[in-house]
Amino acid sequence: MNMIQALNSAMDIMLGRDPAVVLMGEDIGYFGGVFRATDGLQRKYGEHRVLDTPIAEGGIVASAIGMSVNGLRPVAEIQFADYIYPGFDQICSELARIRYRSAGEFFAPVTIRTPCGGGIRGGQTHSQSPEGIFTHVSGIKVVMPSNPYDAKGLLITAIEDDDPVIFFEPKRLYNGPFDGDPNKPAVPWSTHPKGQVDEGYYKVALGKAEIVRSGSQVTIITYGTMVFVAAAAAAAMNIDAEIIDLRSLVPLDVDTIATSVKKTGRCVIAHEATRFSGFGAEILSIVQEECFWDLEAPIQRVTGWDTPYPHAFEWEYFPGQARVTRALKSVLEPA
Amino acid sequence: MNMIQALNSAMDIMLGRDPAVVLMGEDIGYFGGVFRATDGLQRKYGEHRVLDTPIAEGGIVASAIGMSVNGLRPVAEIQFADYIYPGFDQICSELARIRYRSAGEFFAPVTIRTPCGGGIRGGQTHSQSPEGIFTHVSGIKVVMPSNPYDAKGLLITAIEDDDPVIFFEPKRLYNGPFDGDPNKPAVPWSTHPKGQVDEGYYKVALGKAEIVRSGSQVTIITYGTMVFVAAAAAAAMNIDAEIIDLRSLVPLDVDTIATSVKKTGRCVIAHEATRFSGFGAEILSIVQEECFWDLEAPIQRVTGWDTPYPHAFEWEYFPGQARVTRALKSVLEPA
Amino acid sequence: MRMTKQSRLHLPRVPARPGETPDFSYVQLSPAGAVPRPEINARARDMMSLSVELVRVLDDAGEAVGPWNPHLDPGELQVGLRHMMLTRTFDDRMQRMQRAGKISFYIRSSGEEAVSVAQCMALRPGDMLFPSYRNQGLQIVRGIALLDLMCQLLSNTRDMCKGRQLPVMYHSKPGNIFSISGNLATQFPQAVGWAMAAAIKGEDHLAATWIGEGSSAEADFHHALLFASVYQAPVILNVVNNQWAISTFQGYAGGEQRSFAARGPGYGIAGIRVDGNDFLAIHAVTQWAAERARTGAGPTLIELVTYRAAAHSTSDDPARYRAKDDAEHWPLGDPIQRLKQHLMKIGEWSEARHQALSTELEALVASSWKEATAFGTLSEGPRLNADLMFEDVFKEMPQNLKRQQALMRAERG
Amino acid sequence: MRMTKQSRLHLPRVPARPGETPDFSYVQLSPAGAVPRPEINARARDMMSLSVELVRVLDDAGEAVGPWNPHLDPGELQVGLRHMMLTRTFDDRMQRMQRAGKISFYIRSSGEEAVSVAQCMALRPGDMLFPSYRNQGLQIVRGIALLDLMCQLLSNTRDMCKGRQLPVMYHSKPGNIFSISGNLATQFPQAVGWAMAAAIKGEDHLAATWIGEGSSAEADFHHALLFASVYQAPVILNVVNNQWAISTFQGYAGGEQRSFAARGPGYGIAGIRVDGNDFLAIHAVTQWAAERARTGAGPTLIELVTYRAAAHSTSDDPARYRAKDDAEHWPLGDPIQRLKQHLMKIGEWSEARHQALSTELEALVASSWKEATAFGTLSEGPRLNADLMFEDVFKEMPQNLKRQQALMRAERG
Ligand SMILES: Cc1ncc(C[n+]2csc(CCOP(=O)(O)OP(=O)(O)O)c2C)c(N)n1
Ligand SMILES: Cc1ncc(C[n+]2csc(CCOP(=O)(O)OP(=O)(O)O)c2C)c(N)n1
Ligand SMILES: [Mg+2]
Ligand SMILES: [Mg+2]
Repeated sequence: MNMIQALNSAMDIMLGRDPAVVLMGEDIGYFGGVFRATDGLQRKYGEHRVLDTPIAEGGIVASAIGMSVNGLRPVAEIQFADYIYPGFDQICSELARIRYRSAGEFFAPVTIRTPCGGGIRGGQTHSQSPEGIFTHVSGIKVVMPSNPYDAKGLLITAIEDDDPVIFFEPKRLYNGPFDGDPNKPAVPWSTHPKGQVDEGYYKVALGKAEIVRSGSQVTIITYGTMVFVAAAAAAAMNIDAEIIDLRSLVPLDVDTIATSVKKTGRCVIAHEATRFSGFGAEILSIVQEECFWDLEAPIQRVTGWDTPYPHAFEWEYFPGQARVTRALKSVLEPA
Repeated sequence: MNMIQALNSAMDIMLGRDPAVVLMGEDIGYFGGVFRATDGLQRKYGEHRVLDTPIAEGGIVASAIGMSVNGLRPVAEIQFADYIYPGFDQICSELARIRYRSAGEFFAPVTIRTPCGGGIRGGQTHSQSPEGIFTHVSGIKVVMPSNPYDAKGLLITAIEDDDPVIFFEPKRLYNGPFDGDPNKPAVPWSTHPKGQVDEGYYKVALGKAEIVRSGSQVTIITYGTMVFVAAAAAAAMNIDAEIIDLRSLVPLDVDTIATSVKKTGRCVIAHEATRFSGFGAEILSIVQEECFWDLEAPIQRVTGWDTPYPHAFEWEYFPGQARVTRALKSVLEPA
Repeated sequence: MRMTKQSRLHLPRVPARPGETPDFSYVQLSPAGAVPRPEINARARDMMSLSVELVRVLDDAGEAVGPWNPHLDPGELQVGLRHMMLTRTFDDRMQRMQRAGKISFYIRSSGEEAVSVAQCMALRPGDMLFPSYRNQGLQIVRGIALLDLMCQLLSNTRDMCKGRQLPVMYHSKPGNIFSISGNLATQFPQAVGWAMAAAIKGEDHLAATWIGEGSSAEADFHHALLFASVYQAPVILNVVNNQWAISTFQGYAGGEQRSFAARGPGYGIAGIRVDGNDFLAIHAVTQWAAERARTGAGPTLIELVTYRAAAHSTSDDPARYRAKDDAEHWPLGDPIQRLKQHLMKIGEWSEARHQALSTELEALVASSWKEATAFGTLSEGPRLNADLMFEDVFKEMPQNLKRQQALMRAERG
Repeated sequence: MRMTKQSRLHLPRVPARPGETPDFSYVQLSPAGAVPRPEINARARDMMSLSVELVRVLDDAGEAVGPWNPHLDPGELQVGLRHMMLTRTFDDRMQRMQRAGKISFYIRSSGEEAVSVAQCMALRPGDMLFPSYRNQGLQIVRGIALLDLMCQLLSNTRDMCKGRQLPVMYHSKPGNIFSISGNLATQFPQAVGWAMAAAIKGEDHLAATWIGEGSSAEADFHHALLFASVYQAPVILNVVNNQWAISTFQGYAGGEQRSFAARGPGYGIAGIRVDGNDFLAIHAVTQWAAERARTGAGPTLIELVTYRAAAHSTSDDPARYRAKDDAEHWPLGDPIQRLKQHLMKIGEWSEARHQALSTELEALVASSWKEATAFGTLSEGPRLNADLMFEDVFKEMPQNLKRQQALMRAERG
């Protein structure tokens, strides 16, 4: 399966298992979503389980909250992560707070799915990676898979989770892994082990990072699109890097991170989002706090620049292999 | 002057100097604002310069953008920083982007003032410090003064600045400096040198941190409410701490920070906001990147906890002197 | 930039500021009994006039007149009077306790008691309520113990919110009352979502929600009307127009150009404007709207025209922005007085019984307060365990919070 | 949870999906010339019917009839026809160029050309425009050079946006056209703010803004109407109801229960519904609204009833969600054909002139394209300097961006 099929399969399975699960969003019903993630599900489960909504992200989140308080498990799609901001108040003032302020009497098991990241010539309003912002809001879980297998297992877990989850989907990875070079021919998921996805029900736990490659020289902490870019850069340099795919940012698997950096003594953090106050800053801070005495070189961050994501300069903005390589070099042979 | 009077004076002066300046917000006109920051200004400059608005933060920001594009310089008040989120989309998708996407043909010189921080028994919806979130959005400047003198000079600079500025006001400091102990009798600004504020026009530059105390043993990087708490804690321990009040978070004065930490070799970062992905993480990351080889101990963050700001546990949440002291001890005698 | 020309911007007129004489000529009134009562299943577009006229049942003499008379039996009216009086007694006592430093903050509903009490009595226990912070009458009608409300106000060891919320931000799962938010208007579209879920589940419960006229300016108001219209959700959307939003007059929320109820028909939703101090009219209108919702005839937007007789909250001083004796001149009077007058008119009430009842309620509130304070107050007595701060952020406490909890304990020695 | 009962949720009806026969019976029409034309200063509440009826001037025979006939002279009509034809020629060519891989993305306005062209012609050059992404006619009427538009589409070395924006997100300071946003609806309340500033400055310019019916669901729509109503801002708020929002039918934006124009009167704003394919009706209605705004009579909400004849964008395939030949059955026809028919009817146009004009426009577009591509295309030729990515984030480039700019250069070797 590619990532879209894996996400579709997760929702299909959950719609089938639990009558409380409903899908909602812009163009997700009859049409099946602009990225086809819900393709065929309205036909299969009916218009009352897979709802087309008005174009109002704030209204979508708010009504999903109300539905969830009334016993449903809404899975809301925000068409692009760039368009989640109209729902920001309902997410951080309400969704994240309902369990806390009602001392657990009410809770809102809402899952918000949204495609993020660049690489599809979407320009500044179809390429953003705002995950860092949500990790600062206490009370919501934040997930970003990097492959079909994890995407399906994590989405099933998110839907069953009694806490709200924001589920970011790196859209550049929908159809295949991507090493950062747009000029290479596209590789389909069918050729990748993580594209071998069980048809049935299975879960991938939130809060567990995956060591996608174990190594001794340096730890690369990353997630989403950058997992494959980082791996390709390390391979090209043929260094023995340990590569960690965080998968969930909140809760964060600090143990896996700390254990690895204590072992390698060197650390590079990579994400596509803007650098300043991006999630990389929190990861770096935790590594510094947990592993200071083991560090043999300054931790490096590989990120997008502190600008919007420009249409014409997509690949100059994107943190490709060159940027990763530079960071790896500098941690391996610090000046 | 106290901080409210200083802010009022800044707006008074700018209304007088520049007919393009208009104030707008909820309850700011006839009433003069719930914290009285605009007291008397509508009477003095008229209802068409100091506008009461509907209760719609999104509408306030959006209309301020439109006004600014038409040659005005709106200064919008958001009654509490906790209520800025309904305006979030207009701030980060629009206000921050207009100059960029129009290649400089259009720009939006809007200043958004908003009281932040706890310590007034406001509970989770009148105590938040969301500044970190805005520092991740390219295209807006973020300011937070810690005293009346800076507040006035920075606000005048912000209003004259051709870029959008979000101006956070630590409400606990409106009436006097605060060392973190709510049981001590309140100290008025009149007794503090920073309460001696010129009546006239003057500016404090954005992007320049202030070294409020120079010292040799440790650098404390902080801003807003925590400036005085940190100073008091250091004094009580009587250590020779260098204390930096950032004043503006974007742009950030990296030189002052790096120079200081290179000198002291030790660093504590303090803010009131929630820890996880708070602005402290970016500061820590920059210090680590700039000063790694000079660090003699892990950088410590002193922050609010990763929970909402609870009404009954305000002082258990607030990062008071005990939390600062613990951090200072650990950087001075690392385990 | 030089400003040579005069501003042409329109600013809503505010009838009376401090020192000026109260002026309520702007309030559109209809005579009691004058407004027709449409069929339950009438289409919004065929009853637009309901959204600008004013449904009233009680006339100046205290008689119940016209097609909207709900013909409630005297017993029910007496219960309603009791609930309203208890609400006011409770409010006044809590106001004094805030002044005495026992609680940090309070918000009264003075003059608006009929809104929450009459509406709640017209609904069923299974109907879900999404209140604002000025609907304490809902808690009273649904039988939430004064003790529970007071302990929340005190953030004490028995606080239903475990110390996390400001006073008055109650909730009750068994009472079907949703958690009140400090962020204005957010509950409005949430109620619509709840109602959509009820419809999806094929249940005939409805949701009712309340918002201030000032808060109707927020985006959530629009989202609520839009989603309610698109999905014809079984919901009652109530705008409590008490003329003021802290210092901001209702004209600044759009009330100068058109009624708030009139927004309904614009979205294809029934809109109805009712005398918010007339217990019978409110009850009748709410029952009508509830029947519409339950029978699938769609949502209703109700504007309750009333007056905020007291300060916005204990942090507010209205003398700074409105005429001092405004409330006494409010043309629709006081809801308690008007129901009392009606009950006496029909021979079902007397000054003596009224006296006795208020004495009883005073005593009830006093004894509950005594009981509540035994669990601690802001300033004295037992305190909640601060460990609670870290619970319920998530269902299970994550590592970082466990760690922070331990650090917090260490700090406190 | 077990679901035993049937869902009772209402879902808007979608008239025709793929395979079904087009059905436009849901569209409320009024005969040409039938709708009265109120005084410029009439109050919103006194002309509510305007918001549900349909202002039409051109009848089926191509005659201009009724009180809304703007009596434009033939020369002006011919200019309008030319602008509409140029818009369509431009659109069709750019669509092909996208298919040819020369540009990354494109959005046509096919079938809606009269909206932008007639409205812009009814406004003054000093009036500020806040468009959506489907208003290219505004750029054409305001005389923005095709070359400039094309270079933006190509993100080439002459791109007005310096490569930062998606194709079609134009702007023009000299043309008084605001920068188009990829975020739906945000321009709507910004236009109101611009108009408020014009009023504060005592100027008589007005602001006009456009939004799709689907986007009217966003909060910004409500904020725009509310602020326009409260401050009676000199603004024209246009909802282009082309029946579809990508795959979402207008019923899901609230159009099933009530017209979009009807939202206006709910906020105390004049609301008027007009045939969006009738050049004369649009021009007349816009001129009327502009005069209202300029004379201080307040804002107007105009719903332009039209049809999105083409795909949403080059990324879309409508065959997946609507009846294939829908557009041919649209009851209000094609705006270009209808104006052409009228001009011929009054003897001011001929097939020959029409042919000649379209040939001329084809040539104009072709030569502009040739000129534009010389400055580079997506795939070939000169490219913008990537350094530009770091400019205009702020007025002056801060340290961190200078540093990142240097790193980016180093990366590129
Ligand atoms: C989003 C948001 N903005 C602003 C506030 C501050 N605030 C609290 S109450 C209030 C006035 C509300 O007035 P109204 O809606 O008329 O309700 P009323 O107090 O009259 O019952 C304001 C502005 C808030 N709590 N939330
Ligand atoms: C805030 C936001 N949400 C969603 C989108 C994705 N999107 C782009 S166009 C569109 C449909 C808009 O339809 P409508 O408003 O009717 O305009 P039309 O395309 O018909 O002209 C959607 C959902 C967006 N660009 N911005
Ligand atoms: Mg009010
Ligand atoms: Mg449309």
